[in-house]
Amino acid sequence: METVIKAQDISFSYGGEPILYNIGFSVNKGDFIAVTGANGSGKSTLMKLMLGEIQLQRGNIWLFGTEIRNFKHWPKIGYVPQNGTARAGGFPATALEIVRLNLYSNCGLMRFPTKALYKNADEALKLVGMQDYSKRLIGDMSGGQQQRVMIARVLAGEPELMLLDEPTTGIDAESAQSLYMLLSKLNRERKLTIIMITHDIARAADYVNRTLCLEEGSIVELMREQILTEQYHRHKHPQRSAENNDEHI
Amino acid sequence: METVIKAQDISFSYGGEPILYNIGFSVNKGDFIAVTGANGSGKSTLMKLMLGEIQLQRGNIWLFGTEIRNFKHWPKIGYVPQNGTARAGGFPATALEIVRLNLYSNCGLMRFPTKALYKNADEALKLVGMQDYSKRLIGDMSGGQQQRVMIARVLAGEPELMLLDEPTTGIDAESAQSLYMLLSKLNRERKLTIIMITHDIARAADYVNRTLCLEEGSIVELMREQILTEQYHRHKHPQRSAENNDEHI
Amino acid sequence: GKKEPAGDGKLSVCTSFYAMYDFASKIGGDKINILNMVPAGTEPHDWEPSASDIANLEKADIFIYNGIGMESWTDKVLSSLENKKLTAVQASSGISLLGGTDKGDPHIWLSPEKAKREMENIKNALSAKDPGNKNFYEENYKKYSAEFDALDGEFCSKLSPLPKKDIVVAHQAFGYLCADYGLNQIPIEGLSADSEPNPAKMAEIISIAKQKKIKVIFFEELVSPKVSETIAKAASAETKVLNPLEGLTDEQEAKGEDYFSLMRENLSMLEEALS
Amino acid sequence: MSIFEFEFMRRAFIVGFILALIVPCIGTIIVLKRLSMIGDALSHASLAGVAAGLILSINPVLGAAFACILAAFGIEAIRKKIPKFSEMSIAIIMSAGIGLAGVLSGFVKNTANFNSFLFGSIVAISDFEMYFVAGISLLVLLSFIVLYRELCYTAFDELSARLSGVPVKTVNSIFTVLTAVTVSVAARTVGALIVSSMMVVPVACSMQIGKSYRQTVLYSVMFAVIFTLSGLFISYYAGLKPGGTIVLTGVLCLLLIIIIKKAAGRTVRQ
Amino acid sequence: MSIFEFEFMRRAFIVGFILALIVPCIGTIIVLKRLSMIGDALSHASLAGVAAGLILSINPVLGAAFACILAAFGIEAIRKKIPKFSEMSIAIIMSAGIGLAGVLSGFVKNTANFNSFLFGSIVAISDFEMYFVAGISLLVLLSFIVLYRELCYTAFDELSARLSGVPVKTVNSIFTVLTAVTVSVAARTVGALIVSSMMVVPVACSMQIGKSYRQTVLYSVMFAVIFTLSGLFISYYAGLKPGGTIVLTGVLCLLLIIIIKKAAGRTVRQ
Ligand SMILES: Nc1ncnc2c1ncn2[C@@H]1O[C@H](COP(=O)(O)OP(=O)(O)OP(=O)(O)O)[C@@H](O)[C@H]1O
Ligand SMILES: Nc1ncnc2c1ncn2[C@@H]1O[C@H](COP(=O)(O)OP(=O)(O)OP(=O)(O)O)[C@@H](O)[C@H]1O
Ligand SMILES: [Mg+2]
Ligand SMILES: [Mg+2]
Ligand SMILES: [Zn+2]
Repeated sequence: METVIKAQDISFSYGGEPILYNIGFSVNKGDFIAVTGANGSGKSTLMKLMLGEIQLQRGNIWLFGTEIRNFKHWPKIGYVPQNGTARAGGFPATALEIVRLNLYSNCGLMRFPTKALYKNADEALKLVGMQDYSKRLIGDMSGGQQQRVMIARVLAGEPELMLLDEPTTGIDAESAQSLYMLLSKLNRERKLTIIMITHDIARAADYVNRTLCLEEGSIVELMREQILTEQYHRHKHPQRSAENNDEHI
Repeated sequence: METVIKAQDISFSYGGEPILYNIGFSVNKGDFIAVTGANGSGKSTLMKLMLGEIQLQRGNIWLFGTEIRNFKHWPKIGYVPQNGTARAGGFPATALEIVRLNLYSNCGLMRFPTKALYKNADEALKLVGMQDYSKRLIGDMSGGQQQRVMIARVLAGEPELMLLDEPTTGIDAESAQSLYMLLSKLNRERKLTIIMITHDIARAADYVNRTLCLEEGSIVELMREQILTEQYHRHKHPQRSAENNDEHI
Repeated sequence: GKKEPAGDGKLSVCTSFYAMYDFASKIGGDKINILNMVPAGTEPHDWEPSASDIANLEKADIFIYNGIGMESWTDKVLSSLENKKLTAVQASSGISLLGGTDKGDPHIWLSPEKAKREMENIKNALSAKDPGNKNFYEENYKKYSAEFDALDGEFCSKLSPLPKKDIVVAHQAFGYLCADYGLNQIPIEGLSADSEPNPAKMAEIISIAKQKKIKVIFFEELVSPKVSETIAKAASAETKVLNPLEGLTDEQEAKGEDYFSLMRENLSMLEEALS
Repeated sequence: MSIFEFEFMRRAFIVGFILALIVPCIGTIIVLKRLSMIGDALSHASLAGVAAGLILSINPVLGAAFACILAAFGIEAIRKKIPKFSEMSIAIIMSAGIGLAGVLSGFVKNTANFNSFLFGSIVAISDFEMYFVAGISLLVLLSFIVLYRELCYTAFDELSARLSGVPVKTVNSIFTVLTAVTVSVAARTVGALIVSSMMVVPVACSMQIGKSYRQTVLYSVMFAVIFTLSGLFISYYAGLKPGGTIVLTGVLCLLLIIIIKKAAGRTVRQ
Repeated sequence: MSIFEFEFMRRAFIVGFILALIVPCIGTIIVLKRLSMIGDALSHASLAGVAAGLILSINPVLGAAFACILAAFGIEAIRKKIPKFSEMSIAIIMSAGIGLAGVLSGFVKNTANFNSFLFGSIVAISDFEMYFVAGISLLVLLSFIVLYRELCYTAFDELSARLSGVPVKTVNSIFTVLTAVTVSVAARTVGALIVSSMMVVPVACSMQIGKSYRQTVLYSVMFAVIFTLSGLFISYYAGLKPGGTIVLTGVLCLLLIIIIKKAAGRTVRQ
């Protein structure tokens, strides 16, 4: 089986404070993985490391078999950042223009997208249910609409690996459901590999084939049963929860 | 019963395109209300209208019995915006400093917060489980941590009415649970009135006493049974859902 | 032709700044139409021409300027003109410069003797362009060349007996004048008038002024007197105007002042300062 | 007397028109990268180049162009360090530039007139300059069209652009050079005032009414052309200074648009 | 020969020190509101006031101060219209200011030397100016301390500030006036270069190491004091121009901090 990502012994700290410690895992082609963990456990940090957005401090990552520092085929990867719509605010571009930007992955430097590629962009907007808003400025949209455009943007690039950092943020229940179904379908039919950070593992569990959880700098694989006992954390750390209960309320 | 908000015949459109149409409702002291609705249905717009952040075009709103255009007691209202952490990014202030800013509501112009008030800020951070991060710069926090600080900020001001626009965005499952419990407790014990926009009505239903839904410019009150049939939308619009299914997948 | 001939057949002359204007109008008298480009009261070191100035140049026969970097815009403007009949006259040409390079000190007109040479250059240019009035120009030149000699004589006789030889000036404009009469200028600022003084140099000037008992710190009317005042105060001196004739103020223009009257005023200022 | 009677006015119209085509293109990206004041900063910073040129007896205009490019890369480098406040990088490089110019000018024997090396006037453009501006503009315009998507994507989000295969560093470098070259050439020809405001004012106007990125770019070019040509007309017939008139035409137009928009009752974007 | 032997140097140290206390306070808020270039814009815009003053035979310095305040309110007004790109408002007002100055100067009989009347030098400060600066600075410092929380909250988020009872409009107006007054007084006394860079460079330094808002403010004041005093020393003993030296000291220090931070292996904030 082809290995899409392999991480070995990664450690990372922000200015002395350790966040990730000796983490290793591997992702195969066709995997649909949910990553979960408490706020501040390092999920986004881990994803940024996989994107080369922050420099590795220890250990190594291989993307599609290539060491990350030599990796060049970034267009194979689609990324939807957490709070990614923040920057979009005042940018004077329509939803369609923003989605079309990512066609770059398919045609590359100095070659212009073909008609067929342009259809890709329309398709992507349709997939997230935003076809009626394609001519609207991104800044004139509601929070959930912006997030859906950001997802469409990545879909239009037809990546082989998608990294999604809390993609359902701000998306209404019905559309979130459709998004999960869409991802699941792409995963099944096109063998798209997906890694998705989410806090909603109960729901994600229906679609993903693996669930990873970050805890105190380490990564653990959750079994399906563990997730289905919904309030997983409560059961696992009864004391901490009790403490929390006292403090929080 | 004291009426906290009364809205009558509000209509609103962005540049000709109608968003809200003839909306009226009233909120009593001690209500805990969830507002839901599809992306782009106008939830955030409605909330901004109640805050005087965008100008009313038709109809009127009364806050604590005063017409909104004459309303002055804004410190009675606490607001956590959608994507509110976007602006926080580079601001060089610690979590505690940001929470303390809102003590302004309690002491006002040119008077400095007392020791007791400062304790309020510490308390608020504790309530959202961020006491260990009080000295950290807001820009150096994870997305969920930032969101929790934003909520603490509003809590520190001890408002009588809280308006929350998707407050659990990016917050991990366990903390979201605590947040709901906290809000519910404040609602019960201090008679705090809460209006919360959320897409997660299934969970919210356990805590709120009313659920409003925005649909095609109108507001409808959902009954408890409707919510508990979880996939409410599916049942209500069988055709639309079917269509969506075709398109989305 | 596209260009309307000057209605009265007179030579049309443009000059860059005040000193050039004064010299050219003294030579040309009523035989020429003369136009000064840098307006009264403007410090010429950072002036720039507008559309109507350039339109005037397009229609002029002669353009008179001092050169040596005094009017830094001339190269650019002259190369952009299409006026084929225009003669550009650099009044300083042929005059030996301080430092000997062509990038030296442009303030030639402040030496009466060298100013006379500039006027001669102007006269030659006018005569060449308008031979019909050659005699008129020659006459005028003769008259004013005598005045220049007289002025030179006055400077010599009045300044040479004075005991002090050092003057503190706002910007380095008086090199030629000082060279002629054995004076020594201590400039607060460089050749152009708009830079910021350096504190070490200010301290040095103050020390020299104290040591040499300098009574007057000179400033210019077109530049802020703050620095001069600061130095004057520290050296217990007073401030007086020493005019570099780079431009006139409105009042001076209204009073009908010209090169000679202003230079004589400068002379009396110098006498007071050096005695 | 007709306005086109004089070669220098015809030239002003031609060069003004050419620059009105390219400066707002650069300007749109500049504004979206939050570097609005870059025109002003670069033209001031190149004073340091003039001073250095005079000290080292290099052609000061070359010195200025060199300093301009250096300053532009300096801004780009500092911007990376303070990504949340990219406009700070401009203030820093501008300070550094003027500061250096001030200190260096102390060593220049003949300061002559600093500014004159730098600032041109739109009504005094030589043959050589006209062809030079036309050549550079063609280059800039071509680069802008070829890199249209790359520039837009990079301005929108550098990380996403990199992931989709845009060579972000190269694009940024090319754009930095284009900006510096445009500013230094245009400042020397038509004056720094016109360049730095043509980068922002037409873009501000078009952002008020543009309904897409493409429209924003096109309208900004259209506005720039209108401002330049009508400014030149007005300045000639009313006897005003051309640079100031062009800029004021633009600012007044912006005010008008804002007032009309407000009157039309449209709510302001949050 | 000792540096303090001369009254003008003593004065430069006193006035420099006072301004180093207040300018970075204003500067911190300015930077957080993304208006870093406001110092430069205001001092340029006040040229229009000088020109207008000369035309209307009003004292040009008064005219400049008035124009400065007007320009600051202009920036504030436009900022509201383009909240997502607040730094654009600076470029627009700056263009308008210089453009207006250019056009108006065409009508001024006696332009004298614009710049020299507007811009002072730190080594040539009169008695009156020293006391004036001290007075204004006291006023600004007091306002800054009294409005410490209000200013911080307004810079952080205007809507939240309003909801928590901060009179945002009043605070913004007061701050606008404080900024304009500081810039115009300081530019006339110690030069625009020093003011506009003291607003940004020390803040940039302190943002690199500050671990809270309070620290950011305090460090920026500390940096400003260090830059000013050491800059004056260096300029005196090395025979350099004081304004440029002070600013360059600051910029070099910033570079040093950035390099050290990078060397210390700390990753940059995203
Ligand atoms: N500034 C604006 N100009 C024009 N249209 C706008 C503007 N802001 C929002 N809209 C449109 O108004 C509608 C309502 O937006 P609003 O933000 O109130 O939705 P919402 O219910 O909060 O959605 P979400 O769940 O995605 O946050 C959307 O269709 C949006 O596209
Ligand atoms: N630039 C930074 N400097 C210092 N610490 C940081 C920085 N960014 C993040 N951190 C800290 O590192 C930890 C991990 O952050 P990260 O964003 O990876 O968390 P996360 O798992 O994505 O959380 P969330 O669910 O809230 O998004 C947090 O404790 C956070 O405070
Ligand atoms: Mg995260
Ligand atoms: Mg919303
Ligand atoms: Zn001179």
